[in-house]
Amino acid sequence: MLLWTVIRRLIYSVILVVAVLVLNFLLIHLAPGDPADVIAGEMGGATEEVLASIRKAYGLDQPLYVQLWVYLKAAAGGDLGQSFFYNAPVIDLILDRVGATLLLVFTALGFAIVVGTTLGVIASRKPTGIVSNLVTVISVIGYSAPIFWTGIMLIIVFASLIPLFPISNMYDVTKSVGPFGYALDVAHHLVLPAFTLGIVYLAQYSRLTRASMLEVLGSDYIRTARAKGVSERKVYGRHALRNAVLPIITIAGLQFGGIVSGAVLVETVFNWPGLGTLAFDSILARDYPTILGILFFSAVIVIVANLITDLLYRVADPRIRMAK
Amino acid sequence: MTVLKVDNIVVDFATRRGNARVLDHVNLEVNEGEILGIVGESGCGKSMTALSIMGLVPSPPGNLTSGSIYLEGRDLVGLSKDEMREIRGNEIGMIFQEPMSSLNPVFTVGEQIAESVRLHENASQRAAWERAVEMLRAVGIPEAEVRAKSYPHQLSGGMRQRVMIAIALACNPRVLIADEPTTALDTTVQAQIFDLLEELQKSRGTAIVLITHDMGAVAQLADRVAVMYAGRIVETGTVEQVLTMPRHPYTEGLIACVPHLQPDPPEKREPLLEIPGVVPSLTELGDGCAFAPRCNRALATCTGRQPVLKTEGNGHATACWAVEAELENV
Amino acid sequence: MTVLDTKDESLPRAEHPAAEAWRVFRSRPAALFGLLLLSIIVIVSLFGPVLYAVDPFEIVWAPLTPPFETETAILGTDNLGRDMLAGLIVGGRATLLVGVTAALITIIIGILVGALAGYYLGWVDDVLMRITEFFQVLPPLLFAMVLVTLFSPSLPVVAMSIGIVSWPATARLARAEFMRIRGLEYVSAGRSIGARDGRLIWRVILPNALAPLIVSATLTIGVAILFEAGLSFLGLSDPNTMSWGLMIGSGRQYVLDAWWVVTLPGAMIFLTVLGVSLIGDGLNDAFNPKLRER
Amino acid sequence: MSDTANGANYLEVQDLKVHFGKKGATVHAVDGVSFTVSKGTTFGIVGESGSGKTTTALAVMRLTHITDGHVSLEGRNIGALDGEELREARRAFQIIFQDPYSSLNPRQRAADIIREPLDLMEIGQPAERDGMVSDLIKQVGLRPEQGALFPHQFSGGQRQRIGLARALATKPSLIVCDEPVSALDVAIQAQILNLMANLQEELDLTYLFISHDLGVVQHICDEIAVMYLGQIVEQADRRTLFTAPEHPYTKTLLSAVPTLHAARGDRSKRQRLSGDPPSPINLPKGCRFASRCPLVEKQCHETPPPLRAVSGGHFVACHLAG
Repeated sequence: MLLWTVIRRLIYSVILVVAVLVLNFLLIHLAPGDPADVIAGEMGGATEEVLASIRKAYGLDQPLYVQLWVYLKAAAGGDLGQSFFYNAPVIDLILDRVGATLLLVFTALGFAIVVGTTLGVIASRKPTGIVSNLVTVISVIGYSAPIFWTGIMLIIVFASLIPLFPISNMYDVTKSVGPFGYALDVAHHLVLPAFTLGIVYLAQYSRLTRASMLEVLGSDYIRTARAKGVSERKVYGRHALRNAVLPIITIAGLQFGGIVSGAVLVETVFNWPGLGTLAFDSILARDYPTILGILFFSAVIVIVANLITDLLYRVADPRIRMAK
Repeated sequence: MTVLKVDNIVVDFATRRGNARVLDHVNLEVNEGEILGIVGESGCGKSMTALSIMGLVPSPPGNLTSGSIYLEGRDLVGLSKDEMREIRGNEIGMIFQEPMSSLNPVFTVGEQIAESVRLHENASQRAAWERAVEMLRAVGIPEAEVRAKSYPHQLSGGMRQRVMIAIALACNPRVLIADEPTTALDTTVQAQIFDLLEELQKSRGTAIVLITHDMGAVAQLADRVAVMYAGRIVETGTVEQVLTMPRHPYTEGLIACVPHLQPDPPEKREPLLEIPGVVPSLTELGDGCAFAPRCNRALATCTGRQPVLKTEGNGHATACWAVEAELENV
Repeated sequence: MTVLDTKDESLPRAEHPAAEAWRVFRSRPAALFGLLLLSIIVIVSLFGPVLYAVDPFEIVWAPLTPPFETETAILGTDNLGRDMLAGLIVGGRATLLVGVTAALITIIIGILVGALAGYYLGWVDDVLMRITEFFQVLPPLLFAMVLVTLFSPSLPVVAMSIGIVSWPATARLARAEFMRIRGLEYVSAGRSIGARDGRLIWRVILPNALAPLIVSATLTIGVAILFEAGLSFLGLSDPNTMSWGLMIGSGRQYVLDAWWVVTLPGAMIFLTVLGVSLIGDGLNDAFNPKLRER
Repeated sequence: MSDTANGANYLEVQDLKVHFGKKGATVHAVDGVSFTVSKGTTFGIVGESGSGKTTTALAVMRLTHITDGHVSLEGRNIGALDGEELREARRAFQIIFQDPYSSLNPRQRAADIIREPLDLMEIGQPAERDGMVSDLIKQVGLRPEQGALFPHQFSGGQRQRIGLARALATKPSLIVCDEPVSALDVAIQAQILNLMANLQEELDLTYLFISHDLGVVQHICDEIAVMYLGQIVEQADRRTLFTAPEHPYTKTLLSAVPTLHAARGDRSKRQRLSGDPPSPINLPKGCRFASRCPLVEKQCHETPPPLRAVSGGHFVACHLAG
C-alpha cells in the first residue's frame, strides 16, 4: 500500500516538474520583446549573430509547440540552456551552488524546528507564563522584521561591536586548513546566516507548536491518559507531542518554498555562495536562462521536500498510513 | 462494605459571570460490587462528581472548596499530585462518553492498555503486553492478539469502548467510573456494553459509578441511584424505590417526560409530561430550591430556603419541601 | 394549541457578532498598540510630505552624513546626499500602496479559488487544487523576482507579482473553511428554503468564513510589505518612486560605513508590519471564541 | 392517482438508491428503499448508524444526489426536478435537523432566519412578512421580541423551535425530521415532541421522522420502517411492529432497548448481536443481516430476501418470517 502511494506521488511529482518547465517556457514567450532578446539578456553583447544562434538553438523560428517540445526534451537531458553572462551551461552553474543553499536551508530548518517546538511545548504548559509570552514576542518580531534587515542588523553588530562570527562568505581560505579545518570554518561562517534564516521559522514553529499542543491537550484522549495516572511530563512529551507534531509536519512542507525564498535574501546579505547570490547576480545581469533555471531547480527542491514530508506524515499518523 | 464515600464535597468554578457552585454538598456512598447510578441533565454536576473523585477537576477555574472523598477509608482530598496519580488508573478506573476520541490515535490499543499496567505495576514490557492481550480477551474482543496491534481508527465505536474498559480495568481497580459510557453508541452496541459491564462487575467485584442521563440505563444496570439537579442531589434510593415511587417532582418529571419503549403501546398517543423552562444558570441560583421555578408543586417555602435530603426509614431520601410536608401529614 | 415558552426572562442584549469582536479587540493592549502604530504611520505617510516638503530625490548635503549632524538633514543623508527623513516620510506611501494592493489581489484570487473549490468539490476542486499546488511549489520570492525582472519593476507589476505568488495559502484556508461550513446544517437548510448557489456561497458561507479570512488578509498585508521590501533590497523596485524598499536597495552596499541608510527604512518597515501583525493577532483573538475563554 | 387524491399515497418512494464514491469503492448508503406515506401521518424510519436512514431523508429532501429511483410528493415526481423547478417545489417539503447548534446561521437574528424563506420564495407581500414572522414565532412557542436575538443566545430547545418555525414558513405539507430531539436534554425532548404533535394536528402536516430512539419513534410515529445497511428489513404500523415484530434484527433491536421497569439481571430473554455489520462497500450476496443473525440458514447467504407482506400492511424482508 505504501509502495503504491510512493509511486503515485512520484508520478504526480514528475507531472509538477514538467508543469514548471512549461511555465518557464511560457514566461520567456510572454515577456515583452523578442524571446531571443530575452534569452540573451540585456547585456549589450547580443549581436545579430548571437541572436541568430539563439534562435536556432531554441528553434525560435518554428511553431510554438515544436519549440516547447525542443525545450522539454533538452530539459529532460539536463540541459537548462546556456548562460550568456557566465558563458556556461546553466545546469553547471546551479549544481555548483546548490550544496551551499541546501546546507544553509537545512541548518536553519533544523535549528528552527528543534528550538521552536521545544519553546512551543514549554509555552503550552503555562499559556500565560513567561515562556509563553516570550514565544508571542519572538513570533511577532519574527513575523514582522524583514529578514534581510535582521541580517544587516546582525552584520552591523558583529562587524564592529562583537566580532565573534564572520559576516560574509562561506569560508576563509587562510583559515580552512585540512578537511576538518574547512568544515569548522564553514560552520563558523554558517552561524549568522543560519540564525537569521532560522529565526523567522523558529517564530512560526514555536507559535504553531503552542497552538497545536493546546488544542491536543484539550482532547479526550489526553483526559484518558490522565485518568490512567500518566505523569504530566509523559502526558506532554509522549501523548500530546506525538499528535501535536502532525500539523507542524504539514506546515513545514508547505513552507519549504518560503524558506528557499528567504535563503535568497539571506545569501545576498551574507554573500553566501549559493543559488540565492547566483539569482541576485543574474538578475543584475538580466541573465534570464540562469534565473529561470534557478526557479526551475528550486521548484524541484520544493517538490522533493513535499514528497518527503508527505511520506513522513504517513509514518507519523497511522490514520493516513493505513488508509487505502 | 463501603468502597467509595463522597462526603459533603463542594466544587466552585470561577466564571466571568461570578462564582458557579457546580457541586453543592454532594454525598454519595458506593459499596463493594455495587452499581450506583447518577442521573441528571447536562450541567447538573454528574460529570463533575466523577472528575472530583478522579482528582481531575480542571483548576483553575475549578476548585474543590470543601469536603472529603474516601477510598476504602483513605481521604483522597489533599493527597499530593503523585499520590493521586498512583490511585488513578490503579485503584479507580474511568471510561468516557466518546470512545471515538478517547483513545490516542497514534498508539496501538495494546500499547495503550499496556501503558496503564506498566505505570502501576512493576511489569516488564512483555508482561504488560500479555496483560493487554488478556484484557482485550476479557472484554470480549475476538482475535485479541491481532487486535492489540490495531490503531483506534481501525476499530468500531463499540470495540473502542471495550478497549477503554480494558484500560480502565487493567489494574483491577476497586471502583470504575463510567461517564455516559454508551451515549455515543448504537442501541444494540449499548446493550452489549451493558452486558459486559455487568459481567465484569460480577466476576471482579468492582464497584461501578454509572453516570447517565438515561433512566432506562439506570433501570437496567444500577442497584442504587442518585438524581442530581443544579449541583445537588435531590433524590436517592434503590432503583426500585426511585423509579417506581419517585418522590421528587424533578425525578417524576424526568421519568415521565421520556417516551420509554413499551412492550404493548396504547392505541392512542398521549402528550408527554413536560418539565417547563430550562435548567437555571449556576451563577444565578437564589436562596431557595433550584428547581422551584420549574416545579408544579412549589410552595411558598421553596423559593425561600433550600431543602435538604430527608431520609425515610427505608433509605429513600428526598430533598423537597413539598414531599417533606406530605410525608409529615401522613 | 401551542405551549408558550413560559420562562420569564428579561431579553438579553442582542449583540451583533462584529460588535462583540470589537469589544474583545479593544481589551487587548497589544492589538490597540498595533492599531496606534499603524495609524501613526499611515497618517505620517499621507500628510507628512505636506508638512515636510523636501524632495526625497534632491541632493541636500554631503553623502552619508550621519544623523543629527546637520539641521538640513536631521536623520542624515544617503549615499547620494539625499535627505533620509524626506525619504522615510514619503517612502511609506509606495510601500503601503503596494502592500495593500498586493494583499487585495491575494485575497480576491484566494477567496475566489478557495470558495469555488470548497463549495463545488468534485472536479472543480480537483482542477483548482492542482493549480494551487503548482503555484505552491514555486518559491514565492524567486517567482516574483522572475516576474518583476521580465515585466520591468513598476509599482503595478510589483503589486501584481506579489499577489500572483501569494494567493495559494489564502485559497487553501478559504477552501477548508468553505468545506467545513458547507457541511453544516444551516447551509442545507438554506437550500431547502430556496436559496440558490450564489446566495449560499456569498451570503451564507462567506460571512461565516470571514473571521479567519480577515485575520489572514491582515497578515497578508504584512507579508506583502515584506515581499516588496525583499524585492527592493534585491534592486527590483520602481527606481522613480521613493519607497523604503528603494532606500534599502540603494543603501545596502554602504551598511558597514553608514548604519543608518538601511537601518532606518528597515525599521519603518518593521514597525509597519509589526502594527499590522499585532492587529491581525488581536482580530484572531476577537474572532476566536475558544481563545477568548482562556 | 385516486390514492393520491385521498392522501394515501401522499409521499411515495420507489426503489430509492443513493451510492457514494467511485467505482470499486462504492458505498451503498441507500440501496433500494420503497415506502409510501399517507397525508397527515408520521412515518418513522429507525436504524442504527450506517443504516442509511439519514441519507434516505436527505434524498427525499433532494439535499443529496439520487443514484436511482423515484420520489414523488402528491403525485409529482420531485426526484426528477432540477434547477428553478426544484427550488420552487421546495415550498412543499421542509426539513428540521438534529443539531440545534449548527442548523441555524450564527450571523442571523432569529427573526431574519425565519423571514428568509418568505423572502426567497416570495411568500406574501414584503410588508406583510414581519407579521407572518411574528405569527410563526408565536406558533412555535417563542415570544416575538425574542426574534431580535442571535442563535447563540437561545437554549438548545429554543433553537430547535426556531428551526421548526423556519421550516413552517413556506407552509409545507411534508416535514422531514432528522433526529429532531436526539441532541436535546431529556426534559426538553418532551417539549419539542409535544409541540410537533400539536402542529401536526393544527396544520395537517405529514412527518417523515428519522430516529435511532425506539421510544421516541413508538411515541410519535404511525407507521414505522426498520432499516439495516441501506435497506428496509421490516415495516408495519406502530402496534404491529412493537407487539409482533417478525424480522430477527427488529427483535434484537427491541430487546436491546433498556426499559424502565425490567428488573435488573433479567437477561435471559434478551438477544444480543455479535460482531459489527459488514462494510457498506463489500456487501454480502445474500441477506445483509445473515452474518449476525441468530436464525441464519443456508439460503440466507445465497439469495437476498425480498420485502414481502406477511399480513396486511406488515412487510418483512426475511426468508424465515411468516
